[in-house]
Amino acid sequence: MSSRRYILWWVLPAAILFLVIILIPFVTALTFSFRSFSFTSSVSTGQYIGVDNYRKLVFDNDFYNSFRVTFLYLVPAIVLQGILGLGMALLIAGAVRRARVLIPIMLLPTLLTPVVIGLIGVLTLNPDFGVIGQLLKKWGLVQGSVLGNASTALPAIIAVDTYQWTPFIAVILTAGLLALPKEPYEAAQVDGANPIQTFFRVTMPLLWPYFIVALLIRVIDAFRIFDIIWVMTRGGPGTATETVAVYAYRHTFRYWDFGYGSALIMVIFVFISILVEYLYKALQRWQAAQ
Amino acid sequence: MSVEAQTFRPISPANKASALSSRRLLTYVSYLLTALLVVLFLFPWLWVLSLGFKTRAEIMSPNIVWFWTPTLNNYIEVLINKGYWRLIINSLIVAVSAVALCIVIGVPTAYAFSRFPIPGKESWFYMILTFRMAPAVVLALPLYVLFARAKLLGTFGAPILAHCTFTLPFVIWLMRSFFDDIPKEIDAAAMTDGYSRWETFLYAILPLVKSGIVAVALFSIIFSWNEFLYGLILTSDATRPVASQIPSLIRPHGTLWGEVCALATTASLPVAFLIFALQRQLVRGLSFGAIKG
Amino acid sequence: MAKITLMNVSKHYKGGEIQALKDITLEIEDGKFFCLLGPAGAGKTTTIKLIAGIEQVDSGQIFMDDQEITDLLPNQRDVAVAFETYALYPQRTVRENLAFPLRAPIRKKEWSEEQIQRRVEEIAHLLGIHELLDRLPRQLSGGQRQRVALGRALVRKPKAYLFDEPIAHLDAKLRHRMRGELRRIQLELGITTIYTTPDQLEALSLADYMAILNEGKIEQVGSPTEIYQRPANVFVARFVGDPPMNILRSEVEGDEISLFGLAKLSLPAAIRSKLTQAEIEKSLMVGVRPRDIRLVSPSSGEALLRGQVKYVQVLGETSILTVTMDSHEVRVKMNTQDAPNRGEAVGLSFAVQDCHFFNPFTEKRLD
Amino acid sequence: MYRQATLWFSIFLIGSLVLGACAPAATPTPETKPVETAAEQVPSGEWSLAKAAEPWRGQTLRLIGEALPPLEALEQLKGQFEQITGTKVIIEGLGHEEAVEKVTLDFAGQTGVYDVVLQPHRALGKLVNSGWLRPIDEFYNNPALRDPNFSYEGSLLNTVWFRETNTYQGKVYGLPFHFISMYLWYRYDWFDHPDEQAAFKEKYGYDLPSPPVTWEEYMDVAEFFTRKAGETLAGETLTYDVYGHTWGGARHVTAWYDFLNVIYSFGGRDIALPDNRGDSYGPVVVNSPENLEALKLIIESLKYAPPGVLSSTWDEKQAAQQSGLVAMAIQWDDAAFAVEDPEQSKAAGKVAYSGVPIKKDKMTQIEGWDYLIPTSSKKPELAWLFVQWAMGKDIQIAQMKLGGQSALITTYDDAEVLAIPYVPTSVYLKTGGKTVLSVRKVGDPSGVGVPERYLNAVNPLTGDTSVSIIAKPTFPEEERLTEAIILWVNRALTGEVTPEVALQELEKELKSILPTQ
Amino acid sequence: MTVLTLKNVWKIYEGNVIGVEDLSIRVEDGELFALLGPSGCGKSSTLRMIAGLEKISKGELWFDDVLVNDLEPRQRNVAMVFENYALYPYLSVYENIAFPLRLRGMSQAEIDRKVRWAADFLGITDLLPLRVRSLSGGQMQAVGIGRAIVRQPAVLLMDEPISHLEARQRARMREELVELHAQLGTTTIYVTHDQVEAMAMAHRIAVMNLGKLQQVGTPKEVYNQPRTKFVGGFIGEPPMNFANCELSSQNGDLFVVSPSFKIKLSPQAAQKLSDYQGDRRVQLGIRPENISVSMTPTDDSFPAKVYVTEPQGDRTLLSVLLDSDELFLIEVAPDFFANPDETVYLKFNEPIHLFDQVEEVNLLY
Repeated sequence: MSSRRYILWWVLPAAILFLVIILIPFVTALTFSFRSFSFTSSVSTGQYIGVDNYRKLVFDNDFYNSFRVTFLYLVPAIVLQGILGLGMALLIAGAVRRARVLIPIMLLPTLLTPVVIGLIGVLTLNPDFGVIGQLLKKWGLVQGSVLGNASTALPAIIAVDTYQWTPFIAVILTAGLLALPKEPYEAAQVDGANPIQTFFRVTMPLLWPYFIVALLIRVIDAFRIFDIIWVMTRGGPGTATETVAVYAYRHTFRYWDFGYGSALIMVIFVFISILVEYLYKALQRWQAAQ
Repeated sequence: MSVEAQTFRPISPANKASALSSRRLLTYVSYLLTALLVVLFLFPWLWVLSLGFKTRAEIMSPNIVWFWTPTLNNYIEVLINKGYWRLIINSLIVAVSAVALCIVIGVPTAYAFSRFPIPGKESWFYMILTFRMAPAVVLALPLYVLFARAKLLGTFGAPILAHCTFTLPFVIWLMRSFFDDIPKEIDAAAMTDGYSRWETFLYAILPLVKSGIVAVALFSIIFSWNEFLYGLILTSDATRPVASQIPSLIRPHGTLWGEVCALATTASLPVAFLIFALQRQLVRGLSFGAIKG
Repeated sequence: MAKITLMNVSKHYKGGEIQALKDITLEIEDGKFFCLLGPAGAGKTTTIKLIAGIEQVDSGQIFMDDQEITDLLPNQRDVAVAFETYALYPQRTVRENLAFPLRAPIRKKEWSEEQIQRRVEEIAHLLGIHELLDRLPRQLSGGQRQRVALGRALVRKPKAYLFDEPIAHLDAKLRHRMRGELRRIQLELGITTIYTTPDQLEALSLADYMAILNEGKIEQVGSPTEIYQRPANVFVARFVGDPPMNILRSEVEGDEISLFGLAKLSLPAAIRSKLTQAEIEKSLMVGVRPRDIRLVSPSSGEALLRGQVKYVQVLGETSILTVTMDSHEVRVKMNTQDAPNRGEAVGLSFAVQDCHFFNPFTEKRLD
Repeated sequence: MYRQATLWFSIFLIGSLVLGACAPAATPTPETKPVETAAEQVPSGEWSLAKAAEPWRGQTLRLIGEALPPLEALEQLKGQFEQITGTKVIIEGLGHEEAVEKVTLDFAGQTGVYDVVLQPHRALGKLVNSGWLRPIDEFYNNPALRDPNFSYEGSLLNTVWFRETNTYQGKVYGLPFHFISMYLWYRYDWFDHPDEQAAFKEKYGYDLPSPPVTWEEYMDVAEFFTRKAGETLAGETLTYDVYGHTWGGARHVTAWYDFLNVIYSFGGRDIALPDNRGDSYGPVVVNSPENLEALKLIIESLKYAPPGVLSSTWDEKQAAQQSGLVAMAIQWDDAAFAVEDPEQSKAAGKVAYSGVPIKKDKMTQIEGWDYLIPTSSKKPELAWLFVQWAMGKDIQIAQMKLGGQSALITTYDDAEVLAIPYVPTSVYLKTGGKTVLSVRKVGDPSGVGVPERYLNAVNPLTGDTSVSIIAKPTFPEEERLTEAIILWVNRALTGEVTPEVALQELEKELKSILPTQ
Repeated sequence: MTVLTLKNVWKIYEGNVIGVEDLSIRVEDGELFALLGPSGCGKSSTLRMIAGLEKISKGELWFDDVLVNDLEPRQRNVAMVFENYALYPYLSVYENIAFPLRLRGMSQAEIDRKVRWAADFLGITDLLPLRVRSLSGGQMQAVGIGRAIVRQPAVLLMDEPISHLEARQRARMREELVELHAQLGTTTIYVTHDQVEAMAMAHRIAVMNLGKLQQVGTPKEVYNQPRTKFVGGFIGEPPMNFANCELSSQNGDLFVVSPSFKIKLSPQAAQKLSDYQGDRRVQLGIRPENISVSMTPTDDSFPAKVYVTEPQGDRTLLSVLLDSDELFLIEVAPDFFANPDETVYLKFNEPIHLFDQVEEVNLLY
């Protein structure tokens, strides 16, 4: 159609908004990363220092640690949430009538803001005052403080994150399950698949795109969200729970080092965009294959 | 064939009975598991709810208090005395306006992405998706300066626009896939029926993605509702959303747990209500087959 | 009502990889029923879309009467389209679907609500879907949906109707009826109609004249009779007529031709002269319609070819036999009563004047 | 795929060069404009707030601070100011970190939204160095703006404290909102219980120290009061485990304060601040034998702390005190009101207050929150008038009663203030051991007063009973130092590294942060 | 090899909607049996009950001497070809065909051998590595069939397997399916709504309508001797024409009378109707090829008005409107031509069929 010249009008408002609230600030932040720009340094003057911030970053072991921690957090969290979410979705989708009532209930944890979820985590996991912490102590599962122990702090955060986000994944997967085509199931039944085979050979492959969407959203969030961790452990004990988001937050909002903080985030940003692009492409390939 | 012979031997009546009862057993087990999951995910929430009716002494007791006389003090203190009920209204204003703005702006854009031969379309689209993850930490200062210059600080405009940074990409991303799922013939039909492109979009296509829009809006509202950093730094006390105010209840002389819980549970109610009211649309919207990306 | 002209129209898809239409020039006369016949992927739907303005030509021009419409938007062209995929508005009832074109903002003044309702009822009755008016498309069967799609086009009186396989999904009986109805409506209204179908029977039944499209090219344009009786090439010959025309590769031996090396047939003089013109010396393609072949006793002298019945397909009054000889297959259409059984040996006979001769290289008709 | 990511990155790179010019100046350097006072000349007649504020009638003043009870007092009382001046005052209360974040961003953006900001005094270096704070002398010395009845000379509890918390490199930048110190809190009902005294004597061979004034005593007492559920404590059978003390063990600022208490007491320092001034850089001395000994003691003491100690911040510490989980703790005096609040505390009325135990020094650390006036404020004079008003006696007393810690001497004339159990100890510490409002003897059931044992304890450093006042850094790098110390102390406490390694690494890190080393 | 028996099978859906009513059929071993009927007639429900995809509400289903009512589909050893192919979209052609074998944990070598055999048999060896998405309808169908035959099932079920193909392709697939069945010899039940398909392929056809079985018979039987009006109308292309008539006896002869015509029945027909006690109003059915048309009136002919003519190459279809406003389709010679609204004269030739107005059964059967 000769609507080509009208295309601009369709996208213009969004383009302007996008430019103003995302692109310009982002580019501004990028310029920070080439400056020495910190309020907590008596020698920082905001001058252009080229790639010094990036050079510093290359030798920053804590930065590498934060990447390691991010993956230690991300991978089990996503696996756990995927499995639990799937289980939940299977149960919900087992009968649509049940699903209707359950979905708002299931989403309740998602509606508590991350700060609150983190706070509740801190409170309930406390071995002295918290209901879960006391049970863990009583059962002898954890000696001492869950969040004060490097080996249990990250699992605890994963658990809290899982509590908040599993329902979200479950809702996406439920939607996926409800939308799955009937035919391959019938084919599989006739082909002789028992329920377990049906699940692994039919349901799972068909549901994969939904998994990838959930994965995509969660991966992005895992690199963005710092509130839960900040409230629960501030990256501690030691740096056992210091993810890249927490690390970047610390540099930007604790040290007020916008130069280094921005450089950190730019690197993270490039990293995630590659990761997301990979996932997104995988998703598209998958759809193309269907 | 031997393999078939093994697999398909005739089944004796006894086997049949057990097969039937095992199916029934499976149903019961699935009911049980569902109940268990509901409890597992509802319990902490209910626990939080219960803490809102406890005093600090009861909350921070070395022995867990299971039975107590509920107090409304936390609710009265935080909602009325501190006046934080206004913050819930603020949250509603911010979340609903941001989402509404992004829907109004983003949906036509998503449609354009789905239908028009935009040069470099996929790259643009991917870029939008990528910026969904631009961390608030990095955008906060530039946005603060920007909004200060635009005299938006202290108005609802600031948090609303800031929430668009993640809502707009989300809306465009998901809505595009909804549109992609609608056959282009529908557009073609409406246009040959005498409708202009815009009229086609309004009258023929939009009604189709209604529940999709509801689902996207609900999720966006949840994200917006939970957003913390922008809501904190780009607002004044008159415009601050509730999520960003909660840390003010963490005090050096002790976190006001009762008030935190009272506020958090109260604050989640409007959205819970929304979801409850729109659940049918939500499920329909999500199972559009569209959130596949 | 309008004359529609396509001038050197080409269209590519997927960034130029797939050519859907190759330099098509067509003139569809005012008030005629024009059929576009061709297999899937021939470019029929593309042609419809280009005329409707749903897609843009890569090169070439489209005219409606004398006005060029190549760059006009669909809503500026005043054509009504019935889509093969129905393209119904899923959230609207049948009634609303049918009323949708009349409610377009540009027609606000033309149609009052009362007129709209009356027109919708009228069309619904015509198509036999008046009982379905308050249903949603998803509650309808494929055939019912297709009738709604057709109704949505017929509800208006545009300059041209564009029907893209509009009755393909109806059951056989209804298809018969709808075919008749469409022909009648067109005759009464006299609106230029372009109708695509992969079904040669449909095209033959309906068209004032027709074009056969294959891989984006026009193979032949003409009246149904012309096309059936004088197919321009092997493709048309095989495509029009059911079962398809038997094409027999044959050797030229002087004045005669040898079929599979099994039988000899003397060549008509007209063909012979063509042969020399076309510099064909050795081989030739001979086409015989299954209806034109008679079954004779294999031992009789009449039998040109002898073979064995491989399949018998009973189609009611008639049956179709597949007769094999060596590795060749010939189909014969005959009355069921006289049909032999599977496996029987039979002889085949046909008259040389019923044969069609084609150039074996260009596959074009010789006479 | 990688190519596309790098493509985007380079697009930004180019864009950044173009837009770089539009970006805000990295360090805004606004010169401190002379105050254009509407009433420059000395007013005729008596000074009054109403008259001084006349030019700003109808204007709005914005204040931001941490949402603490004293701020709530301000909120309740601001009506008086509004009524007198005809202005409107908006007070924004946020969380501790959020208040800092928001103020810093507001300053960095030079938006001028806030006229008065409340900030921890340790941020002074950052704020002054960035040119964001206006010295208050120009108001203080302007007769048109200065209330003749107000003076920060001679009216405050301690001038050293004032210098530390409100001045930076010789200039006064603010007035104290909060003047706070840490003290040892203990359950005197347990300490003074005859059964416990007898049992202690039997076990340790000396009288139960009530309170402990040395770290050795502290450790003994901590061990002594650590009991299991079912055991008896002060004549009652315990339904839950009780611990000797509690500590801030999480990676949180609490750990830093708690750590400083011990090293200062041991005679150690993190940075050797010249002249005990926070705004002067000194050598890093964190890896000292004293500090190592102190750190080891802390680690040792965790045995007698609740299991949650390694994730505990001031909230858990406070809760441990309020719920009767611990016998003692070292805590801020502005948090004590919550322990004395029977609504939220089972320990209310059962607590007495002493100083941090002594090793080589009898000391207290300095801390405070300030009223500050930003350079970006468009009505600094009004801001000053408000701050000055807030320093008025009535306001200070009202804040004090809600849990604040006033710096003003006159606040402590008030009988009700004097009856607050923690006040005498607070004042004693803040005046360096000079002012004793009341004394508490062992067995005194009121619990009010400076414990006699602590009062009489000799400061090994000075040979008398005075209390040393130890400054902490306030130069811009302060926040980084704090975070580094928190991290390495936390690592040592959790056993991730040995105390020796922790201090070595810490020393290295602190040196890398300070510009002078 | 299996004989399949349905005994008084019912399918009753929620809300008492009857899908299949009291159906009894016996399908012989190795037979190619078609279930024919319009959409919603219960043929697919029947097939799905045989497959085990739907529960049998009442009645018995036997595979040889095993009652399979309560067996899961996987326990029945049936294979099914689905109307919409129902391929596994995420698998390659190879894996789609291998799917049933993998479920049985067969060795890779064995699977490979069988898949290649099936692919070779269907001539789709080239397609094996492809994704099913990239296939054409016909190819997908072939894959669906490959998946069904690869494990040599006891019963092969086909649900409208070629209905989505183009006419030309459909004609070819018909032959190939017959060939396939001839080679496999598996008992096959074939569901279709296309009578041409059923006629062309099946050994026997069960015609169903509205959940009820109308007639079972060979293609010739159902064509020539339709037991009900429905069968008469459903089978045959172009379809049988019907006209409302009355029986009347005059002078011992039996006539069929309508506003448009009056026909004397043959003695044999009259004989069959001799003990008919039902309504005098009947429906006359006559196939298009059994009507002769002339432009001038002749004996026994009656007039009708031309509605449209449809030349179809080797024949022309003529629609005429009778005086009774009934539309008749007639097959005439290809060179026949008449203008719309022109009057022509019709004559009915034997055989004609008469159907009861109410029961709609063939009175001459």
